[in-house]
Amino acid sequence: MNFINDDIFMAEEKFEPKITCFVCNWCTYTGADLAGTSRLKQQTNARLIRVPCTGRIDPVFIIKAFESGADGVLVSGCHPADCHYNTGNYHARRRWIFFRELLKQVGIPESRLHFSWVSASEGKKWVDVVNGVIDTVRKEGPFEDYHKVNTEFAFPEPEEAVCS
Amino acid sequence: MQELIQAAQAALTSKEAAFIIGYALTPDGKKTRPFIARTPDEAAKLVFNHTCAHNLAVYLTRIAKPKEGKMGIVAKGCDTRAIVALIQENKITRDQVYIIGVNCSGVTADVTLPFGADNLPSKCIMCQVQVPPVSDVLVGTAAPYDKPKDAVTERMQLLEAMNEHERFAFWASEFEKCIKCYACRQTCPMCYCEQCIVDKTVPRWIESSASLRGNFSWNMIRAFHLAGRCIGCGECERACPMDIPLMLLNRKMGMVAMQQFNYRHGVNPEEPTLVGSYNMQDNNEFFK
Amino acid sequence: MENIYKPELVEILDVIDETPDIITFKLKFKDPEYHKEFNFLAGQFAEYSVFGEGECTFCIASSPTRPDFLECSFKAAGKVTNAMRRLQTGDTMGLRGPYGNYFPVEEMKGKSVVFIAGGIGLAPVRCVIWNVLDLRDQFKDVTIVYGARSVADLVYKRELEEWKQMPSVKTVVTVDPGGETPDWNGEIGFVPSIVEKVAPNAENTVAVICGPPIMIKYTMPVLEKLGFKEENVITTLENRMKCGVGKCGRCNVGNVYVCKDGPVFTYKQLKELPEEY
Amino acid sequence: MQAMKQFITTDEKLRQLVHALSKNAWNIISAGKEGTNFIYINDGKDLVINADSKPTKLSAKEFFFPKTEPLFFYKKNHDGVDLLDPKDVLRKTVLFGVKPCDAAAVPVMGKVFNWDYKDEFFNRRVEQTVIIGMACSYSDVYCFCTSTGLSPESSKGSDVFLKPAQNSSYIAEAVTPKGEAFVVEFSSFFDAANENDVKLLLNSPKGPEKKFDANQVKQWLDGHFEDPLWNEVGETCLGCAQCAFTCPTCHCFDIVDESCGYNCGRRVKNWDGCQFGLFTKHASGHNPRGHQPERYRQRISHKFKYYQDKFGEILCTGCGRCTRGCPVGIDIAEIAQEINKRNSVLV
Amino acid sequence: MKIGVFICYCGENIGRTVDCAAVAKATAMLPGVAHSEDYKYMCSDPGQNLIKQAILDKKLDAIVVGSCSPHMHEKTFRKAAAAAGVNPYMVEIVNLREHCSWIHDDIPSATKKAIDLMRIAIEKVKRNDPLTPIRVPVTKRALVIGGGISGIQAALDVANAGYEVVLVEKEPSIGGHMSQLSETFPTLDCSQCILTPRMVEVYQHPKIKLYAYSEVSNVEGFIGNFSVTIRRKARGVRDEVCTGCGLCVQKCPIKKAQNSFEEGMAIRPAMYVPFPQAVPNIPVIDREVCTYYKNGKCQMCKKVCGRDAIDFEQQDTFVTEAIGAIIVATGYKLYTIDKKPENSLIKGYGEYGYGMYKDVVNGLQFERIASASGPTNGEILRPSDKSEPKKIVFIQCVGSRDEAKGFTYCSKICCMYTAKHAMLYKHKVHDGEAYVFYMDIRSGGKMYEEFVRRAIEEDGVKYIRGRVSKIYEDDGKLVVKGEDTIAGMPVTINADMVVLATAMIAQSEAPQLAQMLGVPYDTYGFLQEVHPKLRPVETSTGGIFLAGACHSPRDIPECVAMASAAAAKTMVLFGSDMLEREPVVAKVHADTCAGCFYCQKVCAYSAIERKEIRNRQGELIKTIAYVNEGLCQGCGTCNATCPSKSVELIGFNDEQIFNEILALDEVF
Ligand SMILES: Cc1cc2nc3c(=O)[nH]c(=O)nc-3n(C[C@H](O)[C@H](O)[C@H](O)COP(=O)(O)OP(=O)(O)OC[C@H]3O[C@@H](n4cnc5c(N)ncnc54)[C@H](O)[C@@H]3O)c2cc1C
Ligand SMILES: Cc1cc2nc3c(=O)[nH]c(=O)nc-3n(C[C@H](O)[C@H](O)[C@H](O)COP(=O)(O)OP(=O)(O)OC[C@H]3O[C@@H](n4cnc5c(N)ncnc54)[C@H](O)[C@@H]3O)c2cc1C
Ligand code: SF4
Ligand code: SF4
Ligand code: SF4
Ligand code: SF4
Ligand code: SF4
Ligand code: SF4
Repeated sequence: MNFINDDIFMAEEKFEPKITCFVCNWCTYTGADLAGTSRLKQQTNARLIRVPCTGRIDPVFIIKAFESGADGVLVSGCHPADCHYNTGNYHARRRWIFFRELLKQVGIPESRLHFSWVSASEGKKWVDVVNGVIDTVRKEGPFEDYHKVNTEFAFPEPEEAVCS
Repeated sequence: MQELIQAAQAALTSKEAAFIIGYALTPDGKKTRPFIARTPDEAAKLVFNHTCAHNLAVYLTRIAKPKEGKMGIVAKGCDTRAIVALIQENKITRDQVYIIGVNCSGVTADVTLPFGADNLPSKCIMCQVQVPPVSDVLVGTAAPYDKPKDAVTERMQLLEAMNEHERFAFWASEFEKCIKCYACRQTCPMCYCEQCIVDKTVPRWIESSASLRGNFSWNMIRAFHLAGRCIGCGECERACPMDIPLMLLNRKMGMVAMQQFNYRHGVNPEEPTLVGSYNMQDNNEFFK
Repeated sequence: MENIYKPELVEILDVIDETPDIITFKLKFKDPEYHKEFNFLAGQFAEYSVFGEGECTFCIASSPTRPDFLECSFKAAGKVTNAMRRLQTGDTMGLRGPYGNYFPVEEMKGKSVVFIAGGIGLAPVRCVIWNVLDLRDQFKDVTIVYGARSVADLVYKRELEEWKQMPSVKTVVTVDPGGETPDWNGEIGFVPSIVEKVAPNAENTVAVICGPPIMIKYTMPVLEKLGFKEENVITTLENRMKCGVGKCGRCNVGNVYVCKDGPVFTYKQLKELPEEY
Repeated sequence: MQAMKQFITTDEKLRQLVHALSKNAWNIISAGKEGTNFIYINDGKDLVINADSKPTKLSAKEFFFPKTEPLFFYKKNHDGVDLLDPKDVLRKTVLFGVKPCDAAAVPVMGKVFNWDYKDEFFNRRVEQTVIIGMACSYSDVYCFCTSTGLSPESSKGSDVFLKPAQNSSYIAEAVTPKGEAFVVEFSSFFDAANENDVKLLLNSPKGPEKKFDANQVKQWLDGHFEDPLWNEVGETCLGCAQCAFTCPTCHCFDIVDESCGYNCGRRVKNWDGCQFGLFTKHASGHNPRGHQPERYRQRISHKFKYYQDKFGEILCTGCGRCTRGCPVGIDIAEIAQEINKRNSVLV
Repeated sequence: MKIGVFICYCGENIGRTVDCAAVAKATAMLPGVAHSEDYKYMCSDPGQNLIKQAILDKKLDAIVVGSCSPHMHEKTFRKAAAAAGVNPYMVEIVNLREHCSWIHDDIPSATKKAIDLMRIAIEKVKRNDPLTPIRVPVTKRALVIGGGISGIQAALDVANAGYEVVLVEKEPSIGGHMSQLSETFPTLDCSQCILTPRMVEVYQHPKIKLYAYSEVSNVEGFIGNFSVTIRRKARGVRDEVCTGCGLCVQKCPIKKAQNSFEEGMAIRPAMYVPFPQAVPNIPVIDREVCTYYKNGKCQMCKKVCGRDAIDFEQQDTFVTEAIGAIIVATGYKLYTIDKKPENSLIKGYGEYGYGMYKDVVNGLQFERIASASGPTNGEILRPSDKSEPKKIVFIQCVGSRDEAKGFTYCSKICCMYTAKHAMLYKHKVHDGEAYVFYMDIRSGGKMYEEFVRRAIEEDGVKYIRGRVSKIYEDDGKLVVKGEDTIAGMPVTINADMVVLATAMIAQSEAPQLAQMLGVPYDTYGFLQEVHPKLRPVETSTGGIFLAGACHSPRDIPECVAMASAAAAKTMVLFGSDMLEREPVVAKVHADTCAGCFYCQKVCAYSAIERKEIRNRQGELIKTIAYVNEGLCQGCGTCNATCPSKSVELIGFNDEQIFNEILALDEVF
């Protein structure tokens, strides 16, 4: 992809964390919209995937995000009792209580997976959360442990393979 | 033994049960294995001894439910937890099973070695249900036995003492071995889905290849799907040909259920399951 | 190293919607040399790839007598077939083959042929039909009986019309009772009974039959009654297969590998096999 | 007197051989210290040569037919797809101390991978590998190599075959030309054996008792596709397929595509097993082997009948792994025995 | 699949920080993208035309627009796509403005992020299904539950708009609490006088079907299509023949039953009409006290009834009504404070002696005492000895705003009705002294503050800021011990009577009703609206609306306003014949569902039902989950919970999200 300025890729030398965010449509996504409308500046490392409700977020999403090279994952939705779908976030929360402990048990540190409740009015909070997560993960460095798990899947460099 | 056979024969004769899932000796007479008796004659082959480690409840969802009569099953105290759990999860109803409860004096971890304190599976060391809490008929005697320290508990502590990278490396070396045979799943009484998430192809969330990545996701998700549901029978670990210490994950999930929700699955058929219910007061601390 | 699992790339030349869930692809190898050298016989199948989704098996539905392109018709049934449904003209697929045995077209020469097909079962039969029609003078009577659940489920509608117009072929198309539309001018009724009505004399005749198991089950006795010998009734099997070349171990019926020893079997052969298809 | 060339070597020399091999960039594989699995080693002191050891949990087949093997890589781009062959990383490999039941499986499996179409993935690995087999003096209730036409001293499948002799020495036979070339290449570790050396050989291990007659099993299978036996033996099978996965001869596989990143990925060949319900399930939902007993019949029939019909070999070497690991104690030898019994009643 | 990509500059808004041309160029290279372009204002008419033209020219199947938040223009672009023949659900919007250009400064990294976001959406749109909105017919009949002023108002509004209404009231008569009030603040008009005509209007309205003495026993279905079963409790009197002459009531020999309408301060016969203006005016037999039901004797009523309307054997009957919308107006009840409520953390106010001393009454009892039709015919007499109280103490906030002993919320109306009570007292007992203990006065509302001031300034009611700690009886007087927090000293008043303004609380059956309706309720049992500001009368279950005090403590004007609002919402729903909904609903794969019903447990909308799968012989093969599209709101919680991934949310299905995640598997 050399059509844009090559500098972007040169700058890559310095570690910049990849953060995948799963956010609910009604609160956090809208909160992030508000942050935008308020022109609150954020670091550029986060990529949002919008789902209707935190209840929709399956732990496999998070595993897949790590498999796809994320250095950190952020899950965010409506505050308890504010869920657009009444109870989706309660069920989600219960899910995470287990899943977090499971990840800890297999050695995936808490610094890689973050949770927040950000309402549609909390544009400022969203910015703080995102920047906080990015900073934390940047400090931790690349998620080498999991990247190693992925290496077997690395697409071979053309020179390594016998091209057909 | 006679007591067990009589109970089974009575149930079959009275058509109370259409068949009895129990244990029979292997031809060498040294071990036992699952056996399904359909006639009183066949029921005469049923036995119960220290080698009856299998949790037969797994068959309750694998064998077609008979039209007449109930499914009879020989169950140790620990096995009845699986039965209750299946009732809690709508897989069976209490009146579809006829439980021949056996008072148990412990089973062996390795069937080729003699029974004794150094050959006990974790479930027997932790056991609190030598007498089955639910049954339709109760047979046998529950003799006390020596309970040594539990190896799983000790390994849990070792794991706890490690830092994250060490722990990750530990699991990487364990999961590396996994061959994706799914013996852990097939032997689990609580793994009854007709299509497991690994078999789902659209999309394939969990890679079916036995590479480290797929193995990580498989083993994590397997444990997660059993979080709050695992009844701790240890069959998965026993079946795993690669000796992956799956109980270290299952036990952890069980501990979360106990510590945060004071909940044990498969104890009370009326109790709502942990997954699928919620409490407004659930731990909220980890949310920013 | 020769890699028997690596497909050749093909380009989709055309996408034809046959029914709401059956689609025909017209394909051509991207490498023109390879295309020129690619030979197959009627009845053989190939493994088709959608990269990132996987592979699946279809018979080659076009006739070897028309080598400009290959065709396959598929029903959206699962992962790969549904992914194929999203593909379009110009997209790239993979193809390896041809595999398996084929219809004994050489042996059928000089005889009469009756083709009996139901639903998407016309796909494997279509290649022989065109094969026979393209060499029309080498065969005696040719009869085609084709049925589907409803008018909407009929595949190759244009070709059915074409065959109907041909004086040298007797073509009977039928739909199950209730599946007809107001302007339907074909037969109404199940395939077995239509076969009983229109089948040619069994003497020196080969029957090629393909379709849903239930149709085959009820047509066989009819053919027997009409005097067809088991070795003159030919059908195909569709066991699940992955490799297509006799390695992956799942398509066997007893000790016969459908991918290597099949997919074309005479009814006589089938009867000798254990019922595992 | 001997058709085969015999050499003598010692424990010490074999360890040095490991050292030499590793310097020459060979892959060296031996059973691990605990003996539960084969591992890669680099150092002579990690070499485990033990005739008494229990068979490893996984058989040696993973080195010829890995549990997961990339077939090729693809990359989708705007105009089409690029295909790339997997990186050729195969190095010369030596497998140490393989038991006869493992080694014999290699030529047996070779048949299916080479009829008509040749699976070069398998062949290449076999070509690159020198199998140093070793006589086996282990035997437990699960072993039955003697019933499958093998023995604790059978050198089938090995390139070089070791038999223990006194004073930690071994008599090595070069079984195949490849084996011979290997011994020649590393001749400093192998001395030609003279008659006196051969006398040092330890007594031949007895091996397990013969449990059944494989021919009779086949005979019975020829006529009993439908039989109540199948339900009896298959009903309690849980379909976990650990039997197939640990088996040295089971060769079924699945082919799937997996992503390696955005719009690129690989197609891999993964072990599969006939005991899985999904193994034969058609996309339409129809399943020719819809029930566990039918799948169990396939397992037995494939091993003792179909493979023999097709390739003239039994697809079982009697290692006993399937039974050793079966969570519900299903015993293949016992079933063969039972079939034997029924067959003799018939005769 | 042919995808078109359109990148909007949004004037300068996006273009300033995102190199839109570069994004368009980069996305053009992606597999599946057949067209890519950038434009200054995509949402403008020329921008939309550009999209339409590209769809037609390049035969596109799907489009991805990089612009502002989907919450802004998703509809616009869907419409544009539809106009050119592309299914509107084959459109994805990428938020390049709020989520990218506006929050970043650095052009290269913002551009890179924009490309990533585009890639995510392109991968998603490849797996989108062409969907059609779900359309369901609407039954244009409303159900109103509860016949208090709120229910009455709502029923009349809907009926006057020309739609049929079914009104269900659990008591023998409609009217609710308002029928018990004496006069109403702030105008002091007579409650009965303004209520009775409305009750009669309900009774006579041709479009209103009234089921009094009835309860809703089952609700099935979904918005526009409810099926409601109503239990009609047996009165013992056949309403179709009874003329309401009241002879039976007069002749009934059992006279000593507690009169609940009079809040226990009077008695009534076993055969009774709750109050003279009752609608319908048909008596009911109180089976608890009637001697016939107790020992089979008497039958006096039957003997005197000229119409043979008495039917002792009458059973409860059930009717089922087809309903399109439901208005819940079940009102409130008063907090009983004499004892600790069951299953409650609330401690109660034993120290105030309610229930122990006859002359300690609650607000409703005082309403009855002050009412011209009440037990004292409107004279203020204390219950114990029927003497005129010369010193009366009113205590506010009994149970309200009291976390320790009651509820944290403010009951909102007590300040007003206490002022009203004190005023009524002063108007009737001119030489009496009235004291009010209060925490602070909340009198927001038109003419409300003036009303309170009038009580203090014109009628000389003495307001004491502080809490009462204890009340006990001494020598025929009620000794009220409290604290004057302004003066900072304890006060003791020897009163003749005490009136407690106890909290308005939710009906005790409210939670059960809410569960039956699938409507959430708060920790106090008040029913919950969807959005406290923007959708105050709607519930999260489509087609169910709230009116009046069942939602929270309210006074009559608020109740009436809310009832009219709920009626308006109902009428909006009834305005169209078909309902259209986003087709984002869950769907179960029948072949793989294991029937664990975890999905059912997590669905907040009871949208998951059980379906039995039978073979041709009719034998049960398995029971699986099934999604009722009408109820499903599309949250996807079931999807994430299902272990076998057998239930999927259309529009956000696993394959789409899987590929969105995969699209990020490249160096950011
Ligand atoms: C010799 C031969 C010739 C054939 N010729 C033809 C032919 O000409 N035309 C033709 O149409 N077919 C033909 N077939 C059949 C064809 O091979 C199969 O239909 C095809 O392989 C299906 O592949 P798939 O990947 O789409 O299905 P798979 O994905 O492999 O489907 C497998 C299973 O997954 C399930 N499944 C699918 N999607 C989902 C989902 N979203 N969620 C949960 N479960 C799901 C299905 O129910 C099915 O049981 C032939 C087969 C053979 C052996
Ligand atoms: C002491 C006191 C004095 C007050 N004075 C004034 C005043 O002066 N001015 C003023 O504006 N407000 C006053 N109010 C407030 C007023 O009473 C309420 O605002 C009003 O009555 C609420 O009306 P509603 O219809 O919402 O509820 P309610 O009047 O409670 O009516 C609810 C109706 O629903 C019925 N119902 C309940 N559950 C069911 C069920 N499950 N099925 C069927 N029917 C059911 C009940 O029987 C009842 O008829 C006073 C309140 C009190 C306590
Ligand atoms: S996960 Fe393992 S221990 Fe838990 S119930 Fe299943 S088999 Fe038993
Ligand atoms: S049993 Fe062990 S090896 Fe097999 S899939 Fe489970 S964890 Fe992996
Ligand atoms: S290991 Fe045992 S239970 Fe598992 S598939 Fe094999 S025979 Fe069946
Ligand atoms: S079938 Fe069993 S005994 Fe035979 S080779 Fe395989 S694992 Fe060994
Ligand atoms: S959670 Fe999944 S498997 Fe369980 S009942 Fe629901 S759809 Fe079926
Ligand atoms: S998507 Fe939400 S509302 Fe719909 S069925 Fe699933 S859980 Fe219920």
